[in-house]
Amino acid sequence: MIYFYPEGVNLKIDESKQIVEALLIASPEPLTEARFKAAMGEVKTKAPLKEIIDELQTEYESSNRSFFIKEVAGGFQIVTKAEYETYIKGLFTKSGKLRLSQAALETLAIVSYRQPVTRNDIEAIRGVSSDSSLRTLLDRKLLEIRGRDEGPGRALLYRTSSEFLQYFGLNSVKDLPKLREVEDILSEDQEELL
Amino acid sequence: MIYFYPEGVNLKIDESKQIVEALLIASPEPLTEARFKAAMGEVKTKAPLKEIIDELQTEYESSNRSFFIKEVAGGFQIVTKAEYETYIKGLFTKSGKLRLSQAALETLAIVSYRQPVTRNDIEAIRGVSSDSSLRTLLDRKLLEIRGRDEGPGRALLYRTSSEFLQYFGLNSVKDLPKLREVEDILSEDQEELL
Amino acid sequence: MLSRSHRIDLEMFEGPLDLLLFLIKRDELNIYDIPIAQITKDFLGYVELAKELKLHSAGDFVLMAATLMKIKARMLLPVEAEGDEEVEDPRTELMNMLLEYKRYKEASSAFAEMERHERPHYYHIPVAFSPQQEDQTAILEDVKLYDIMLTFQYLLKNFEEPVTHAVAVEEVTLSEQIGFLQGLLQSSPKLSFANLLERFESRLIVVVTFLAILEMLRNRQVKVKQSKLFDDLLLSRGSKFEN
Repeated sequence: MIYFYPEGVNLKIDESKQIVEALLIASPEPLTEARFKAAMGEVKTKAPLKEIIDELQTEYESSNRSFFIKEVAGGFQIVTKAEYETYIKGLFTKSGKLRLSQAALETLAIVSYRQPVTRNDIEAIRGVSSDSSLRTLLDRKLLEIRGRDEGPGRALLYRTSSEFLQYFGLNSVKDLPKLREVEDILSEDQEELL
Repeated sequence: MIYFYPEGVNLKIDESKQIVEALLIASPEPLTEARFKAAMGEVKTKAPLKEIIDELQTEYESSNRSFFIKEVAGGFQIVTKAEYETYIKGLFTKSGKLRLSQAALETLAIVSYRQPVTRNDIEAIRGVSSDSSLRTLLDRKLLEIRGRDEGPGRALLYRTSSEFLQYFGLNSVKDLPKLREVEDILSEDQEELL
Repeated sequence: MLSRSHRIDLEMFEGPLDLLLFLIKRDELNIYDIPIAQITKDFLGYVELAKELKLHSAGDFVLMAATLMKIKARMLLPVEAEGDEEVEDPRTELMNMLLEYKRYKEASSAFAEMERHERPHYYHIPVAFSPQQEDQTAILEDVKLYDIMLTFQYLLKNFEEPVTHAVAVEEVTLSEQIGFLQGLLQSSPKLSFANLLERFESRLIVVVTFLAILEMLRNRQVKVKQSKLFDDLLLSRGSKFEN
């Protein structure tokens, strides 16, 4: 399809579209709108960023590219389509994409809904020492240390990182599945018993 | 343009082209022909790798993509076109994200935990000259010079800046994780209660 | 004693709460009205196993066993209804812990699902994303406080005298606690386990004491009696009791 724009405008959109694409290709992490703006400086985009991204997205689809633009961690990043996993896996050694253990997943769940939390908070809920899962999660940068508790022990506080959002394909912690209420769990349990 | 291939062949070329593209997008380093082959395993490409790459290249050019496939000593990689360099630079200098070399990180770690310190103190621990890392850290405003040592040389004293605290979400230097806490998280064989 | 299949189970549990949830589900128990005596008995078998298997979390299992014993003992005490005050069921706290843990355990399977969904996608990471690297060494992607800690620790290990590790102060040892129990049994022939636990503030001492009892049981230095349902454990001198 061909659209007819007044010439100047057309060029502008095209130029900013290419810049946006170049920034996406050059960035090692999701780019927020603010970072796009900061990098583009003088260049005024005639269309909102979201529209430009959509346009790129459509082009990738129609030309059968094996990647697309994903909205993640409050920004945009280029990711490969799922069907190429088998081949891509071959590029990485085993440690590339290790699945998280149940212990690590539980620890992450607690941190993500309760953050910021101390190690004690986590262990009180899990009922089991959580040192090694905390370590794994810090090593994988899914958690980060952020300041200290106000309380007497001044314990270190943990919270989820932007790598966490990326790992689970979330745009923000607000997109986490809702934690079930205790009452719901209880009433379900009671029903099962009957 | 439409080419007429015997159906099977056409499909094969198309499939391997997409796989090659996915591999290029996902790889954090240049890909040699050998690594392409290893990753693709069963998939037999009907055309030599170089031809597939050329085809991708042509597609990128004709659809005005802002990137291309570059052949470097070690293999192939996707890079942005030169004209977007100004914007990409802006991405890294104005991003507010911290990116340091190992040398700078080591220097920063020593100053954080041992402040105030002189350059000599730092070099005694690192065992190598630390001039350029100190300069980088001062440039990025992570460190600042505050006064002089009492000793005979009256050497400059380095400490972390308030930007440093802000970046890591700390109220004061006292809130840095203590070494003992680090050991707690890091100890592989945690003291068993048994 | 527990069968082989139990052994395999135990390593699958994430800890004592996970195990308790399993027992409750398996036996179709009501979480509002947990039969403490029954569940404690089952649980203790697993604690023995956890120790045998030298599970990392064995200490946490022992601690939970002690908690269960405490609840059990408290349920024996006559309820002193003071005025209109509602007396709290000793099991309430445990129930709340179980439910709270269950929420996050459920959430963790949602996380596993998201992980599974995202796994096949690979983020594009540019080969050389920094225009000019300041020196030849690798640029770290995104520095976290944790990196600073690790780096400093690494430097200390490599460039200084070996750091003397701050060993946590051992409050009490197993043999000390065995001696302590022996002393108590010398002076009084019967000891209530629940009363014993009330004496201790620290988690470590409770755990060690419990282990001491298990150890003494094995060496037949003590006998443990329990008159069935809702009963406290009563310790008395065993056949090999050393004076």
